[in-house]
Amino acid sequence: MDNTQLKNAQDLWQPLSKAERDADKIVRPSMTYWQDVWRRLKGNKVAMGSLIFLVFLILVAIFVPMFWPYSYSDQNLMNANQSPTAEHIFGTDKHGRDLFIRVIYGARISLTVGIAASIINLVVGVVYGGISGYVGGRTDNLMMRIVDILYTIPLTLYVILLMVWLGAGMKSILIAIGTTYWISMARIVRGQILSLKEQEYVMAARTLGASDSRILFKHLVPNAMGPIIVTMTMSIPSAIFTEAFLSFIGLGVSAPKASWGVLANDALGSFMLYPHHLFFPALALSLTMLAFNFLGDGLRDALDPKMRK
Amino acid sequence: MYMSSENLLDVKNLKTSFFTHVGEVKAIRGVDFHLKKGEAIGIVGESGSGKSVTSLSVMKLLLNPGKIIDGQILFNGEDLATKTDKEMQSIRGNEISMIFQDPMTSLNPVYTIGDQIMEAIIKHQKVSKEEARKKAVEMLRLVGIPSPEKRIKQYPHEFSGGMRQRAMIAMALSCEPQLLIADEPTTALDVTIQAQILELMKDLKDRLNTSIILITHDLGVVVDVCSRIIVMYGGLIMEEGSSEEIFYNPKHPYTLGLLKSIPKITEKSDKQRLIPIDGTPPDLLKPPKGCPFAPRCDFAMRICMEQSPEYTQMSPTHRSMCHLLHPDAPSVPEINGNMNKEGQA
Amino acid sequence: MINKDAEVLIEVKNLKKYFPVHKGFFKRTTQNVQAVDDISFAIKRGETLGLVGESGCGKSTTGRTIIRLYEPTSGEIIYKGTEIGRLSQKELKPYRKKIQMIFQDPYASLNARMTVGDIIGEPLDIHELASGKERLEKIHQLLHDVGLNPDHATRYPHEFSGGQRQRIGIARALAVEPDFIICDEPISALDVSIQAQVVNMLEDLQRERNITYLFIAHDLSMVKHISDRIGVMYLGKMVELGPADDLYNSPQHPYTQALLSAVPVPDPNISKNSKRIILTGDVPSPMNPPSGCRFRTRCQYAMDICKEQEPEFVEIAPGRMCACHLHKK
Amino acid sequence: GCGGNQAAEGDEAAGESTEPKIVRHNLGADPQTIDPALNTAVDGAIFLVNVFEGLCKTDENEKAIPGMAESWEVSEDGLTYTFKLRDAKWSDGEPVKAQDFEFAWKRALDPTTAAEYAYQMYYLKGGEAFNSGEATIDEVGVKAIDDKTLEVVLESPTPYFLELTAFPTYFPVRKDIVEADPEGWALNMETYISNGPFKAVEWSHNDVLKVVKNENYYDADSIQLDGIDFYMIVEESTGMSAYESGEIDYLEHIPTDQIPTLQESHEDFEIQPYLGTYFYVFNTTKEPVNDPKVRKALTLAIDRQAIVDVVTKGGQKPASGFVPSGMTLSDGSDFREKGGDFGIPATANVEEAKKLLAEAGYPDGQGFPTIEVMYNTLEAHKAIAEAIQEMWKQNLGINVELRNEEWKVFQETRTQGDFIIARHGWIGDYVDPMTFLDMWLSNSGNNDADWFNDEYDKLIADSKKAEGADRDALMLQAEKLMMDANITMPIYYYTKPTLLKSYVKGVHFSPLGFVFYHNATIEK
Amino acid sequence: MGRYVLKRIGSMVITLFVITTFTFIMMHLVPGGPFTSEKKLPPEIERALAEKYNLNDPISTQYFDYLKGVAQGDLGPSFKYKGRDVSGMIGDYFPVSAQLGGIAIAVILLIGVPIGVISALKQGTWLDSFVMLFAILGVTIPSFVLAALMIYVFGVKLKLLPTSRWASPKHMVMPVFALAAYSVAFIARLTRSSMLEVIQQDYIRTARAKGLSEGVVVFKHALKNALIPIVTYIGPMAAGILTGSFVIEKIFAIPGMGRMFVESISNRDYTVIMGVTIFYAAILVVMVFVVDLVYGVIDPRIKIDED
Ligand SMILES: Nc1ncnc2c1ncn2[C@@H]1O[C@H](COP(=O)(O)OP(=O)(O)OP(=O)(O)O)[C@@H](O)[C@H]1O
Ligand SMILES: Nc1ncnc2c1ncn2[C@@H]1O[C@H](COP(=O)(O)OP(=O)(O)OP(=O)(O)O)[C@@H](O)[C@H]1O
Ligand SMILES: [Mg+2]
Ligand SMILES: [Mg+2]
Repeated sequence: MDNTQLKNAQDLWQPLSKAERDADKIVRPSMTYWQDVWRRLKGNKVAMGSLIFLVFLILVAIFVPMFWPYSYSDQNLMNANQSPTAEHIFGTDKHGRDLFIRVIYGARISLTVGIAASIINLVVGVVYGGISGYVGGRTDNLMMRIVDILYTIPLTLYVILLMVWLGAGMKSILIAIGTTYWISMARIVRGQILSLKEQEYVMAARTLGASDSRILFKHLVPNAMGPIIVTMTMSIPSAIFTEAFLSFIGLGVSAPKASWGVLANDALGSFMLYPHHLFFPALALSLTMLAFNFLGDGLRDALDPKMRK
Repeated sequence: MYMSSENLLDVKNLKTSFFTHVGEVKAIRGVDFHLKKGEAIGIVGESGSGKSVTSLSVMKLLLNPGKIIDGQILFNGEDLATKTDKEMQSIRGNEISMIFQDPMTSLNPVYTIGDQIMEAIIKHQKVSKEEARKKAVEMLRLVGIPSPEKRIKQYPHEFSGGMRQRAMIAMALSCEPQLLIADEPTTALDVTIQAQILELMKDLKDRLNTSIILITHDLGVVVDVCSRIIVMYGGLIMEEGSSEEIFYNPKHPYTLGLLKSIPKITEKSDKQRLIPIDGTPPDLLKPPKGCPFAPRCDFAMRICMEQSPEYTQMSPTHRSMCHLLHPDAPSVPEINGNMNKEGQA
Repeated sequence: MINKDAEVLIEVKNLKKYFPVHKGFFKRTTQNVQAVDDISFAIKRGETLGLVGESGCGKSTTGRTIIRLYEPTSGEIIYKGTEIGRLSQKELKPYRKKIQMIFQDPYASLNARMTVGDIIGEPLDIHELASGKERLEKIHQLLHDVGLNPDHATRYPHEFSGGQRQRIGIARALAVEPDFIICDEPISALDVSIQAQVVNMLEDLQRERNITYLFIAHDLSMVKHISDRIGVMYLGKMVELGPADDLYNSPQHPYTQALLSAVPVPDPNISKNSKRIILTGDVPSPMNPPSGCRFRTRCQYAMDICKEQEPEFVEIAPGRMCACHLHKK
Repeated sequence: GCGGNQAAEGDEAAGESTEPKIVRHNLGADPQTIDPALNTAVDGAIFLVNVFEGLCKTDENEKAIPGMAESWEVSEDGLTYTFKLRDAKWSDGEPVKAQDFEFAWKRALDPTTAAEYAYQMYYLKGGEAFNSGEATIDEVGVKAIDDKTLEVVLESPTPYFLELTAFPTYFPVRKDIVEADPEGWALNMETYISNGPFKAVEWSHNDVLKVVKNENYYDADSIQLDGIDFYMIVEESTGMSAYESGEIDYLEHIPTDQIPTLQESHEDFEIQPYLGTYFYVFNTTKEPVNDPKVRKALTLAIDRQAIVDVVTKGGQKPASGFVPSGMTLSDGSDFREKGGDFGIPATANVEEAKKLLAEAGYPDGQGFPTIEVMYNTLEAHKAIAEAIQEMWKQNLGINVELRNEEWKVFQETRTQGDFIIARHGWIGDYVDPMTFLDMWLSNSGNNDADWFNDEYDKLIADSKKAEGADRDALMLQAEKLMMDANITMPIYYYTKPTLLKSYVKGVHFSPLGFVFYHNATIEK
Repeated sequence: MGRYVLKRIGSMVITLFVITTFTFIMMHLVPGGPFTSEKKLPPEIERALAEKYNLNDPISTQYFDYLKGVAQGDLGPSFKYKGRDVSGMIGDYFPVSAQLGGIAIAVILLIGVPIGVISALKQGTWLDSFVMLFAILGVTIPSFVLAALMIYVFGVKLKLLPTSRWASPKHMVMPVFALAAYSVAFIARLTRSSMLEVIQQDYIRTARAKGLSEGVVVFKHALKNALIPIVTYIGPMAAGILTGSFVIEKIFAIPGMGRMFVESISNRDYTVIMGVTIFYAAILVVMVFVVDLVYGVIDPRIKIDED
């Protein structure tokens, strides 16, 4: 014990009132759920880095084409297949188009496809899987057999049909991906809901008179968010490559517009000669995917209030 | 203070922390206690007071962010704290066994009960599979499981809660350990099954001279089995003493609070309100610099918030960590007087 | 304390709840778990009925069937003279306001991803009892009523101790201003000091609002402390029912006797002198309960008749019921 | 870090003279059939011409020379051919008889055989009628007079008939073998009896088809190879890698982008002629290309030279007429040279194009609707379409959109006329301009331009009756008519870039795409 | 158990029937037929072909005839590959795909699972981050790019491995790896997350408390419990991999069934499309069933014959 304490020793032995005892309790600022999620996310450096990268990429995809000296379609056949130079920082493609702006433009398509597909996937997959798992029994069995069937029917046939009926374009791509991409999500959500629905908080909600849809979407789905987010982030790259496949069948955006998947596909035949044709789209894609995965991991943690402190 | 040579276990100034991503959780902040051969002690305290972490530290079974940061754990005179994982493997299950808090989840669901008991026997006693099986059957019979030859082939989910708990005990005892740590072995059980298990533990202690650490927050259970009791709070030992000393002559407001909050089944129906301890346990991320119990203590003084109290030894077995026991402190009848009349009766 | 002439609030008549076990090609029901098998009792307004028994004997099932989380197999559930055992979920909605439940596990029964405010606000939303500012005020009032701070509304369940969580569960149940609350082991998961907090609060609420409780627990001292009457269940059957003190002082059924003797007494002197009746044998399966008296396989007084005939649940003294052949005169 | 080239040498294809001389040829896709009557594809035909032999063979100038037939006589009216067969043997040692030809040809025409290429035999009298069930088998104009004499009667005089007999559909098959197992004989290499320089010994589907020298071939002594392995590597880049790593000796589907470098630096690289035209077809019934001026403007506005140099890169020639070069007239001159270029330059004639477009009512492209150009999904077609799109945009100020469709869907769309401008390509079946010209007949199923012109029909009909210079003139006139109508926009004439290991010598390529190993050898 | 199997087989047959029907309908809705070609066939030839392959019958008749054939084990003749029948083609190509797929599955399990286990045990270390970075890349880089890169490096530049065909063990290295890469990455991630969960379970602590060595704890006690999600993923994946990957088979010129299937769609080879779809669907439903059975073996709590 040091002197200062000894001086007012008498004081030290004074009983404390209740208010005094409570005085040093830590009071946490009050915030809404989303403020809280955001705050937790901000604390995660990798996730924030990824988010910044993605936002930056989206801004670049929106704004750079506005002032870039070349457009995605400007050809200069005499200038074809150049390696990266100061003028064309990613080099040029076989039509002498600026590869940089094509990759940037590709981001518009691929990101739209990736994000939109994962949103459709999220909505359809979660609702379908959620209902299947929640209702259970025969409905579940039937719904899961339908999923098996959808999983088995040849995708190519289906996509050709779509192409014939709907024609090419973004809308068709989204419909094609939207109608087939939610299957694994549905399976996973169903599995989660099956195990979650026996939880006591569900019973509690039921005793309060909560409707089934309220229980499903307010209680169960938020608690299955972890696997949902992982599935979502993992599905983005395959959606982007499926878009390339769809473009191949004729469903995709029409040339000379090109997504990353299409750029990578087209570059494959000549990557030994012009590796940059493959490298830049593949790099853009990989970086984006890493960012989505890290952001997804961060978001999963942030959405879980237990990680708060 | 103690003759450490007699002691089977001697824990000195144990400090254990969890290094989580939000900071260091100081779960155990300097715990000393000892245990003689054939002795049973109880550790009581609120949820989160560090009971399980203490026992896991002794076993050196802390999960990843957890680390023993200071102190000695002398077992038969050897310091477990400095032992490697490999060295611990021959001690665990062999010389020290543990029954875990939750019997429902502590058995591996994908192996049969027999497999799981035999595993330890084969590992430590170097016997054949057949002998191990016999031993396992015998152990199950010993803990009172009917037709153990059949039961040994069943999976944990085919056992009732009480049976699982007993299987855990059989497993823990199969290598005749010198020390048994039972972490809340009966919380999940109803009273009749609880009674069976307590009976069994007492029996083993008497027959095999096993030392037992019994961790619980149910004071009735402790009294039943143990001769000495340690009361923990906020990662520290608040009070330690024989069961009589703790029950009839508690010297810490926390112990007092615990005792007051239990209803007596013997009481008559002129219902009295129960007397709970208000408030919540301290946040071990930022442990209070004073007495951890001070914010909830009815007798708290300014010093309690400032400074951690020292132990005061009341008898060779009884010590308590409270500023009220300091000569300068104002006298509080509940603590300073012998308030419990029954104790003298 | 209880008005002897108070109206009967809820009455259960011959309640049965069997859980089917499906097997086979056409999903035929081959076996039943007789979780609750023909039990009857009534609870008066403002009364607390304790329900005790071994793990798995059907206590929770009884509670959950009364609140219609499970469909009763047969029997009646009469709330204020209305049979609610057969109502559809829709017709049941008004009764959801009157009958509430507090769950055993304060960790599992609160949705970890909702703020406390939303948890307590949910019944208000469902029954459209309040919205906007009024809703917020109501939530704050409820938090205050259960001894929590209105600030806590924006926090999450995991930030609270077990006792505080149980209070949140209670506040949620109180939000709809129920007459009747089923407490399914509300304190088993809590440690002693916190148990006391919760029990005190339940008692206070009962006093203030004249709430009726069905209190399920296996901690007999606590049940005895809170209950006016206690029912003892064994393997889906009610074996004894009577006023708390009487039942404790002179248990009539052999199972009740065993149960009481097993209660550990937190007092070294008493503990050392007490004698226990240790039950031998395992709990029989509710899928094929023993013939006759279900307790006979573990009963030290078992007689031949116990095997052949099921004892009736009869009044053996004023206000005391028991199902045992030993009391047949 | 490894021994580079040396390693490969030592590996499998060590150049010892004792090694069997086997050429490893990449065929691409697995042949859908190797039954001569049923085959329709070039890959199958490449195989067939090496294992079978028809009445005639073709020389380097694609003119008929004796094959199974030692000699022949043609009647005055040019309708009856009498072939005298030489003493040749099947690979199992049986003699080749005139009956085998009669059987094979009638079989190809038999509707129950359902041969897709039966129409290649419609030149025979009664052939089409028999094939459509309107005549009996006996009415077909082919007959074995005796074992060594075959008499053939044609529907009308056909100057290129002798060359046709070298075409796989006309190859003989063994009656006894085929009748024993009409479906399966060509799948089992035991029963696959042939009469050419090589015989098949092993067919592992989608992997390899192996042939070895046929010792029973009448000219076996001049065959120097021990065999050919036909591999089936579909993916172009894999084929390229396999070639570079020395796993195959011959490759013909070469990734476009590699061609310029190969052309510069690779001694194995060679561009072979290939009888075909790559063009866009206009739907002459649809706005705005129903206006011939618009079609002409579009035709003139593209820089064909740039397309072949930068985009296709395979040494293709810019196309200025529909019929490709490589087909001679009766006087020995080239049809294409005689036919002229119809004012279509190799590079764009922007001025003329603009003028025409203005005349059509779209000065500087103003008011020109956005139209769709269709192509079937393939990287190469896309690249050309993109280049043309940009040329039209820059030169004419018009915007077109590109649309691709899956191959079969695309064909349906094009047949049904559901397009404005569509990509097209035509490969000759035989070396005569007629194989290109008759597709624009009013009754032709291939007239996707929906262009019906009586005068054209008459010119073609007349030319079929005519001979020599008359015939030449009629055909030239017909092409001019069709080109002046601008129903197509020719882009380039096909070529076949190939890679052949320099140690393989004496391989012959035909402009129909066939590869002959009759005189080939390996010199290491 | 026997009854359960019967019941499952019943539901498999129904599922197969529905798949067959849908595929049949879609196949006929898609434009273009087996004999559509650049050079249009004269009408009489088309008629003869239609006659030969019964394409003149009403669709419903074709459908029921087909079903009849299938019921008798006859998948019909290929329309494009003259003289070959679908069963024979499957017999030719499936063994190759199955061999490639089988090896790939072995590789996936032998690499993916241990990687996942190790990174779970070393959670938070550089090893963990490194492995998981590769796992994400493995999912990001499509197999065709990987295959092309490998062919270039190991086939063309280093000349270590043959670039194409399916002949010797050497030929198998690259295709197997290209085929396995994605699933190795996926399985590694799956195993890791599942192991992380299991490793925290109380019974793992119990196993350690028994004094068992770390190897026994991890591979005997933890892994078996972590297998359920892995098995769930492997079932459908195995069906897909065993029946052949179009991309891999095409790039490496391997005579497998995946290539045959995609080609049959471009060819509109109706019977082949149907035959392979049925074959694939049958393998899939069997796999899903096997997964359910394996559940029961791995985890005795899962009772498959009570659903
Ligand atoms: N893995 C962990 N990470 C962080 N903190 C932990 C971890 N495990 C335990 N703790 C902290 O250590 C403290 C002591 O926990 P311990 O489990 O010993 O409590 P206990 O006394 O056994 O409680 P109970 O009665 O609930 O079992 C608690 O505050 C707890 O939050
Ligand atoms: N949903 C269900 N399906 C099938 N059986 C059930 C179900 N719920 C409960 N049971 C069975 O019914 C019997 C009674 O269960 P219940 O949960 O009511 O017991 P309890 O008295 O509350 O026990 P505890 O004290 O352990 O909570 C048990 O045998 C249980 O296995
Ligand atoms: Mg604990
Ligand atoms: Mg219960």
